Amino acid sequence: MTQSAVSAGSGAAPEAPPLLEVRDLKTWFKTEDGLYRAVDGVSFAVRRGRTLAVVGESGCGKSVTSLSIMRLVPEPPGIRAGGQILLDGEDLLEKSQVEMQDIRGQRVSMIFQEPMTSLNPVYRVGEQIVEGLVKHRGMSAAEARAKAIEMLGLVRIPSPESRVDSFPHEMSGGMRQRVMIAMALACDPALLIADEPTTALDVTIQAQILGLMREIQARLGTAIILITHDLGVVAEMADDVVVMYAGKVVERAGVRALFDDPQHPYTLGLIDSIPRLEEKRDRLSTIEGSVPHPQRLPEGCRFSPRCPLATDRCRNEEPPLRQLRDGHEVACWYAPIDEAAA
Amino acid sequence: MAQHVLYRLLLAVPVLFGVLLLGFLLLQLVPGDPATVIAGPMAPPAVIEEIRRELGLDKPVIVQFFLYLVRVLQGDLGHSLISNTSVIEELAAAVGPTVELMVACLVWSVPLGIAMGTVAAVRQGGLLDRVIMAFSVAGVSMPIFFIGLLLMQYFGFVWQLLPFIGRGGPLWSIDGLRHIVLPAVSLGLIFIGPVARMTRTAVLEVLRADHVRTARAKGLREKTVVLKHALRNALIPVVTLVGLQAGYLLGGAVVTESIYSWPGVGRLAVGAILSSDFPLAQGAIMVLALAFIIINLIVDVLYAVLDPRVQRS
Amino acid sequence: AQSITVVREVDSDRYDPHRSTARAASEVLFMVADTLVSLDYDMQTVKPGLAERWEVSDDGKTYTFHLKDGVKFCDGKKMTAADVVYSLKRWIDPATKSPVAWRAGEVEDIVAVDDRTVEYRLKAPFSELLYQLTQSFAVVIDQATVEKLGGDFGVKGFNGTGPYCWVEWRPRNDLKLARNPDYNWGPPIYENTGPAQVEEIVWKIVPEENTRMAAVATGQSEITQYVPYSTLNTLRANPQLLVSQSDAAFWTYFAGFKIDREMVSEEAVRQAMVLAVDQDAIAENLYFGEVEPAHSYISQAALDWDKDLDDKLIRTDVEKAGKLLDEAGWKMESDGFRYKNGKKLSPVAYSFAGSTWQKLMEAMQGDLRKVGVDLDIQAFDATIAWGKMATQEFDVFGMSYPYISAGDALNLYFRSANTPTPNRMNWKDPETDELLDRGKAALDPETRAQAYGKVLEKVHQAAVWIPLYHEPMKLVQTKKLAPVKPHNIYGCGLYKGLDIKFQ
Amino acid sequence: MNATIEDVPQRRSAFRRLFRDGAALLALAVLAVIVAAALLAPWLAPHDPFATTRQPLLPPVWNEAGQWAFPFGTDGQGRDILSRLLYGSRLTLLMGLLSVAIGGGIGMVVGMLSAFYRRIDPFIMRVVDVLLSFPAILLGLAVAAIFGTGVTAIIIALAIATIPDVARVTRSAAVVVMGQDFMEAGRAIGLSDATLIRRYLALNCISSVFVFLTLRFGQVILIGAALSFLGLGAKPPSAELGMMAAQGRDFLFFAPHVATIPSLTIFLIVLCANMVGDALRDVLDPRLRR
Amino acid sequence: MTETTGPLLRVEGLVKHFPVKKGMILQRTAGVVRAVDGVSFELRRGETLALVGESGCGKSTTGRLVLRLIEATEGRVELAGEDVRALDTGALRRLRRKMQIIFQDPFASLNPRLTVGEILAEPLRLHRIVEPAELTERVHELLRVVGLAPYHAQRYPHEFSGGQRQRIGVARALSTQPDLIVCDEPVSALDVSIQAQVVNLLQDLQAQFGLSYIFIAHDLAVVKHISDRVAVMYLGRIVELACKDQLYADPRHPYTQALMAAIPRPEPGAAGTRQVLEGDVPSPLSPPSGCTFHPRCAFAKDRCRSEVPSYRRMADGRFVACHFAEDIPKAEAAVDPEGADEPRYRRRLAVLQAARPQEPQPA
Ligand SMILES: Nc1ncnc2c1ncn2[C@@H]1O[C@H](COP(=O)(O)OP(=O)(O)OP(=O)(O)O)[C@@H](O)[C@H]1O
Ligand SMILES: Nc1ncnc2c1ncn2[C@@H]1O[C@H](COP(=O)(O)OP(=O)(O)OP(=O)(O)O)[C@@H](O)[C@H]1O
Ligand SMILES: [Mg+2]
Ligand SMILES: [Mg+2]
Repeated sequence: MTQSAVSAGSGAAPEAPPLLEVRDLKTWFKTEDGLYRAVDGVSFAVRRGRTLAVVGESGCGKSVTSLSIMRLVPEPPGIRAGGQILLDGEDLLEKSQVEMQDIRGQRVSMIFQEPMTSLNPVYRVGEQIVEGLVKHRGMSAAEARAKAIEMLGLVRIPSPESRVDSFPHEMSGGMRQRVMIAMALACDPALLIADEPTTALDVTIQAQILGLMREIQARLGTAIILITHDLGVVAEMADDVVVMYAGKVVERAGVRALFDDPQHPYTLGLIDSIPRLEEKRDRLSTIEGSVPHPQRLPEGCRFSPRCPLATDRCRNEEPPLRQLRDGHEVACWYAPIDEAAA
Repeated sequence: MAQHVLYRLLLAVPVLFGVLLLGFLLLQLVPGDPATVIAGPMAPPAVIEEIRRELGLDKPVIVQFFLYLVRVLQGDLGHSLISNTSVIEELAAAVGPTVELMVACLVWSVPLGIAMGTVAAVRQGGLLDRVIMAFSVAGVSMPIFFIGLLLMQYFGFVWQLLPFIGRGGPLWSIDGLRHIVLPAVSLGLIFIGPVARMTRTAVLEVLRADHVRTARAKGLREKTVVLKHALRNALIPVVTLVGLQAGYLLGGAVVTESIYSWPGVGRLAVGAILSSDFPLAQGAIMVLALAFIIINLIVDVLYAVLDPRVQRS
Repeated sequence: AQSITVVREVDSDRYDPHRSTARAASEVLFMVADTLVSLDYDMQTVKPGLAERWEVSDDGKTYTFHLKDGVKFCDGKKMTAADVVYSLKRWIDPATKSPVAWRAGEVEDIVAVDDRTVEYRLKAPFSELLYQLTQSFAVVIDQATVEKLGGDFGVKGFNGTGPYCWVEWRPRNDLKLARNPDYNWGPPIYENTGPAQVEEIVWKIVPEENTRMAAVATGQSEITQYVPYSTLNTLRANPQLLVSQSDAAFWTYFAGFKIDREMVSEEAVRQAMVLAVDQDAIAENLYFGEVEPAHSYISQAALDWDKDLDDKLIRTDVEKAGKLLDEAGWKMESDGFRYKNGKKLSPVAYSFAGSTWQKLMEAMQGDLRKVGVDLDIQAFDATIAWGKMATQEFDVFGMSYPYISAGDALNLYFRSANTPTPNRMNWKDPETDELLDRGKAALDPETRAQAYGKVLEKVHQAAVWIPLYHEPMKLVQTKKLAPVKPHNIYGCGLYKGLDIKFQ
Repeated sequence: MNATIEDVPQRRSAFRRLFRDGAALLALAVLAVIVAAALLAPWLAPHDPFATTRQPLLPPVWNEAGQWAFPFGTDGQGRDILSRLLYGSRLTLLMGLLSVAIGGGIGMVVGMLSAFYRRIDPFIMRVVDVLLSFPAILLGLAVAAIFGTGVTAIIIALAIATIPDVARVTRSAAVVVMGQDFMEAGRAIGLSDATLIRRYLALNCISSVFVFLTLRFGQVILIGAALSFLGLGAKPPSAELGMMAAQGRDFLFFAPHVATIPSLTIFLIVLCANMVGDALRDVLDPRLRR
Repeated sequence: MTETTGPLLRVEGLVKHFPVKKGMILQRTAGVVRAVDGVSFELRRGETLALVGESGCGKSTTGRLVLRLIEATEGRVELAGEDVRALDTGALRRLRRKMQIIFQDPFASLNPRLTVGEILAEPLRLHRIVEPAELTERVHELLRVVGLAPYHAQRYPHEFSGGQRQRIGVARALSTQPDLIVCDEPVSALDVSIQAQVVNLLQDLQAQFGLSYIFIAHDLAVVKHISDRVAVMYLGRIVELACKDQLYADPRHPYTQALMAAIPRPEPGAAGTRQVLEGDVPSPLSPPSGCTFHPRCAFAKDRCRSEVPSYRRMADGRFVACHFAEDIPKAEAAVDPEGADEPRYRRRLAVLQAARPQEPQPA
C-alpha cells in the first residue's frame, strides 16, 4: 500500500507535505450484536487550502472516519483498531483526550449535518461561539463577543450585532448552519471537517451555504474535508475525492479524473446511476443489490457480491489500493477495466 | 415568560375546580353521615335532623356543591366536625410544617439525586454507575414506612441520636432542626432514587445529542461539556419529571408525617378522613391538590427559565 | 423548664366536660378543673375535693356540700357556690345535650345556699351520686369563660380551678398545660395538695403504640400509660424506667351479642361462643399476661360484685361448646363451619379499627373457628364506629368501658330505656329494670348489693356478653421523675397529676 | 437478482437480550419463585396462616431462640409468619396485578383515544391532570372511605390512580406512533378507525406501556402497602404483606422480624419487578440501549 | 360518464389552511398556515405529474388532500369523474382501492409489528380483491413484482434494508390495483445506487399497469427523468406547471429558474457561474403580500408586491403564476436536453453492463 504522501491530482506542486494524512485507519465498534468494522483501513491526505470530498453510501463509514479524526468516537463501543492520523506530522491517535481538547476547535474544526440539533438550544448563539474563543484564544468576554460578531458577519448573517443574542430556535436552518460555520472557523483552524453540511437543507439554501464555504476557503485558506453522498456537491466543491464503500476506500482521485475516468466498478456505477439534467435516458443504470450489512461483510473485495465482473479472486482476496497513475488510486484487481471487450 | 406563567395559572383553574368537585363528590359518597358524627352516639334522631338542616345536608347535592363553592371562594372551609375549629385555621397551622418538611426533603435529595444521576450517566456502564443505579432502584423499591421505621429504630431508638416525635419548633432553632432530620431524610431517601434515575436517563440522552458533539468538537473540557452543555439541557426533562413526581412525594409525605407524628397537612388529611371529619378532609385534600398545582407551577416557571424555547410561545 | 411530655394515643374532640365522654378528655379535665369530691386510689372511698365536707339527708335525696375557702379559677377569679351550681346545672340542662347527664341522677334542683354551701336535691335517692360526682363530668367551670367562648369552649380555651391551667390546644397534635401557682386545694389523697410540682405538662398525640414506647424509652416522653403490653417486660428491664401498676382493673373489654338477631338469638349458641373463647390465652398471648382475663362482666373486685357468681362463671370449654351447638342443631360441614337450614353460623361483628380491637377480634375469630363459627369482622374507625354500632345490623359488637361499681356498669348497659345505645344487646327485661331501680334508690349497701347481684346473675346466665379482659392501669415513667402512683378513675392514670415531680 | 439482495441480519430478539442481563434474569427468577410460592401457598404453608398459637413473637430460626417449626418465627398472635407470608404474597401480588391490569387497560384505551382523536385530546388530558392531582394515597383513603376497607377498595383506588399515568405514557407513545407514515398508509388502504387503533396504534404502543406497567406494578404494591400501613388494609383474617408489616410495627423495637420480614418481602417483590422493568425498558427502548 | 376520455384526476382550487391553535382549553385560533393555497391541475391516465419545491411548500399536503387523508378547506378533487370530497365514509373506503400512496421514509412507513405478508394481505382482504384461498399466492406475486422473494413474507420490516422496505411500500400500494399512486418523495431517503433501482421499478410498474403517478420530489434531476409534466410549488401555490421538456429547456417563472440554478451538477467545474437565490423561504404563517416570491425575486417590480399574480395559461400551453412570465430573460443555467457529451467512461460501463446477468423483466 502506498505509504508515501499522496500527490496532487490536478497538477499542483507535490512538494508541500499534506496538512492531514490518514493512514490505514481502522475504527471498529464492539456491540452486543458483534463487531462492526465500520472503518477498516482508510487512507487519504488533505492539503492546505484544498477540499477533499469523501463520498459513499449511507453507512459506509464516512462519519466514523471524520469523528475518528476528531477523536470523538465514543469508546466504548468504539475501538481504535489501528492506523495513524497525522496532523502536521503528529499522530492524533496517540494523543490523550485532554491534548485533543486543544486541537479540536483550534486546529481542526467540524460542522455537522443537522443544523437544527447541532446547536445547544438553551444558549444564545453568541455564547456558543464565544466559548471556543475564550478556551483557545484566551480572549476576554468582550473581545470574544466582538470576534463572534465579526464571524457572524463573515458568514453573511444580516445584522450580526443583534443576531449574536438570538437563540438557535429563533433562526432558520440555513442561518443555523451559518452559525455553525462561524463557530467552527472562529479560531481559524487549519482544517474544517464538514459532515454532510447541506443534506438537511433546501437546494436554494444549500447553494448559498456551499457558495459561502468556497468563498471562505478562498479567503482563509482553510483545508476542508467535505463528507457527502451527493456527487453534484462533490463535483462542485472538491479538489480531490475519496470514494468509500463498506468501510474501505475503493477509489481516490482528483475530481476531474474521478468524474471523467472512474475506474472502480462501484464508482462507475455510482456516477452513472444518477440521473442528469442534461441527458435523456429511458432507464437509469443501477448497481444491483444493496450495501452489505457491516456485520455480514463479504470475504475478499467487499463490492464483489454486487460487481458484475467479480471472479473467485475478488471473492477471496481483498484488493489493495493501487496507484493507477499519478494521484489516481483504485482498489480493484481488474482496474483498469479492459475496454476492448466492449 | 410572565405570560407563560400567567397562562399556566389560568390552566390551573379548571384543574382546581375539578379537584374541588372530585373531593366534594368523593366525600358525598362516604357512608358515614356527618350529622350523626357531630351529634354523637347517643343523640336522638330529632337532634340529628336538626344538625342536618343546619349543615345544609338536606339540600340536593348540586346545591350543596354550589354552596360549598361559594363558601370556599369566600375563604370559608367550614368547621371541623371533630374539634369544631375552623378548617382554615387548622390547615393554616398544618401547612407550615408540611412546607418545611418538603423543603427540607427537596433541599438535599434533589441536588444529590441530580449529582448521582449525572455521575452515573457520565460513567455509564462503570462500577460507579452500577452502584448508584443499584442504590436508586433499591430506593424506589423500598416501602417508605420501612425506611422511616428503620431510621427511627436505629437513629432514634437504639442510638438515641435524634428525636423522632413531632416537630421541635421553627427550622432555624436547634430543636427544630434536630426534629426534622429524620422525617426529611426518610422522605428524601425515597425521592433520591427517582431523581437519580431520571437524571441519568436525561443526561444520557443529552450526551448523545448532536449539540453535545458540537461542544466537544469545539475542544471544550469534558467538565464544561457535561456541566454546561449536557446537564443544563437534561435539567429540563428532570424538572418536568420532578413535577410529575410531586404526587409521589406528597403521598410519601403523608406516610412520613404519620410515622413521625409530624403536624402537617398529610397527617391532618389522614386523620380527618379516618374520622369522617368531612370539612377538614375536603380542606386538606384541597390543600394537597393545591400543593401539587403549585409545585407544578414552580416547575413550569423553572422550565421557562431553563428552556428559552418556551419563553416566546 | 420543668416540663414533662405525656404521650397518648388519641385526642378528644373537645374539652368540654359535659360534652366530651372520651377518656382523652377526662385525663385533661381532671388536671384543669376540680370536682366537689375525689376518689381515692382504692376506687371505693370518696374523699373531699372542692368540698371540704358534705352531708346526706336521711331520705338520701339531699346532699349538702361545704366548699373550701380561697379556691380560685386560673384567671384569678374566686370560685363560689354559684359556679358549682352553674356547672352542675349546665351538665343536666337538656340544652347542653350532654350524653352523660344521666350520671347526675334525677335532680330536682341544685342551689347555692350561700357562697360556700351547695345543696344538691334529688327526686329519688341515687346511691351512686358521690361516685358520679368524682368524675370529670362534674368539674367546676367558669360561666363567664363558657359564655365568652361559646362553641370554642374547651377548644380555644378553658377556665377551671385545677392544679394546671389551659395554655394551648392543637387538635390531634398536642395540648399544653401550665401549672397554676396559686393552687393549694388539692384532694387529700395526695401528699402534695399545693401547687403542682412541674411547670408544664404537654399531652402529645402519638397514635403509633410502638413510637410511644420508644418515646418513653428514649426520654422524649417522661410518663405515659399508653404503652403496648408487649413491650412492658422490655421496659421493666430498662434501668432508667419504672413501670407501676394500679391493682384496681375497672376497665373491661367485652363482646356483646345483639340478642334479638336471628344468628345469636339462641342462648345455647351464645353460651357456646362464650365457652369457645379462651380468655386466658388471649391475656397471655395478646397481652403478655399483663391483663386480667375476664369471665365476669365487671371486675370481681368492684363494689357490689356478687361473690356467689364466682363459681358460676362460664369458663373456656371447647368441647362443651361444640356439644351445645350440636344440640342446637348447628351441624359442622366439611368446610369446618356450622350450618343450620343451609345458613352458615357466621355472625357479623362490628368493632373499632385500630390494632387493639383488630387483634382482639382476630383472636376471637380464631377461637370461634375451632368450634365452627365463622366470625365476620367489620372494623370501623372510631367516629364511624359509634354510628355503626347504633344500628341494628350486626350480631356482635366489641366495646370496652370504665366503671366504678356494679351499679355504674349495670345501669348503663342493661336498662331497657338505654336501647339502642348503650344497651346494644337489646336486653329488654322489666325485672332487670325494676332491680336496677331498686339498687339505684337503695339507702343501704346491702339492699343495693343484693339488687345488683340479682341483675348480674341474670345477665351472666343469659350469656349476653363474651367478657374478654379487665384492663389494669399501668404507668411507665422515667426514673428522673419520682414514682407516680397510678390512679384508675375513668382510666386516667395520672388523675390530677399532683404527685408528678422530678427527683 | 434476489441472490444479490442482502438481508439485514436479524437482531437478537428482545427476550434473548433480556436473558443476557444477569441481574435482570436473577430478578425474574426470584419473582417467578415468589409467584410460584404464592400460588402454591396452600401446599407449601407449614401451618394454618390464621391459626393462633401460644407462642407469640417467636423469633426466626437464625436467632438462637428460634424454632424450626416456625422458620420465620411467629407474629404477635403466635401465627406462623412463613405461612402468612405465603398467603400474604398471594393477596399482595393479586392486588398489584389486578389494579395494574384494570388501571392499565383503561389508561391505555384513554391514552390511545386521546392521541388518535386530537379533538378530544385537550379535554381528556385536563381530566387526567385532575386525576393526577390526587396523590394515590389520598385517593386510596377516599375510596376506602366509600367502599369500606379491604382489598377491593385498595384495588379500586390503585386502579384509578394508575389510569392517568398510563394514559399519559400511552398518549405520548401513541403520539409518536401517530406521527409515523404507516398510520397514514393504513388509512390510505381504507382501514377503519377501530382497526387502525387495534392493529396499528395499540400494537406499537403496547411495549412501552408494558414496560411502564411493570415498573408501575412495583409502585402499586408500595402504595398498597402504605395504605395498609395507614390503617386500611385487608380484612382480617386474610393476610396481606402491607398489613402484616403494619401489624408488626407494634413490635418493631424488640421483635423486629414481625415487621421486617413482610417489609423485606415487599421490597424484594418490588425490587425484582423494577429490575425486570428496567431491563425490559433497556431492551425495548432503543434510545437507552448502550 | 367520461371516464375513458377525461383526465383521471382533476384538482381545482384546492386549499388547506391549518389553524394554529393556542391554549389548551379554549383553543383560540392564533393564525393559519396556508399550506396549500389554491392548487389546480389535471392528471391523465398513465401520466406522471411531478410536484417539486422547497421543504414546507405544501407538496405532501397536496398529495394527502388528493387522497383525502386530510380534509381540504376548499376546492374540488375528482377521481375518474367522482367527487372525492363528497363521498361518505363507506364510499370513500371503496374508492381508496383506486388511489394509493408511497412514503418517503422507508423506516416509518411500514407497521413494525406486522409481517410483510400481513402488511400486503391487509388491503387484499379488506377490499376482497382475491379469494381468501388465493391470498398467499397473491402476496407472493406482489413480492415478486417488486423484486423481492416469497420467503420475505414471513419477515418483519426491520429485517429489511431501506431499499427493500421501499419496495414493500410499493407492493402495498400496488396491492389494491390502483389507478393513481401518490409517491411522496419515494427515493429521497435512499442511497443513490438504490434510488435508481426504485425509480426504475416505478417506471416499469407504470408501463405494466398503466398507473398514474403524482410524484413528489425535490430532486429536479430525478423529476426530469421520471415525469411527464412538472408542477413547481412555492408557498402553497403552483408557480409553474409545464411539460418537462418545456420546463427544463426554458423555465418561465423566476423561482423555477432559481431552483434549477441551485442544483449542484455532477460536472466538475460547472459551479461558480450560477447566481444563487438570496434569503430564506418565508413562513407560511405570514406569507408576503402580492406575489409571495417577490422578496427573493431578482425581477420583482412594484406590481409584484401588491398584486397576486394569476395562475394562467401561457401561449405555449404551460401554466404559470407570474405577471411578467413572458418578459423574464431566459436563464443561463437552463438545460439543453441533448447538450451532454457522451461520457468518456461509456465504453467501460458497457463492459460492466455486458457482464451483468440479464435483468429479469417484471412478469
Ligand atoms: N456508536 C456506534 N456503535 C455501533 N456502530 C456504529 C456506531 N457509530 C457508527 N456505527 C456503525 O458504523 C457504520 C458507519 O457509520 P457512519 O455513520 O460512519 O456512516 P456514514 O457513512 O456517515 O453514513 P450516513 O451517510 O448515513 O451518514 C454504520 O454501519 C454504523 O452502524
Ligand atoms: N398537520 C399540520 N398542522 C399544521 N401545519 C401543518 C400540518 N401539516 C403540514 N403543515 C404545514 O404546512 C406546510 C406544508 O407542509 P407539507 O408537508 O405539505 O410540505 P412539503 O412540501 O411536503 O415539505 P417537505 O419537502 O419538507 O416534505 C408546512 O409549513 C407545514 O409546517
Ligand atoms: Mg454520516
Ligand atoms: Mg413532504
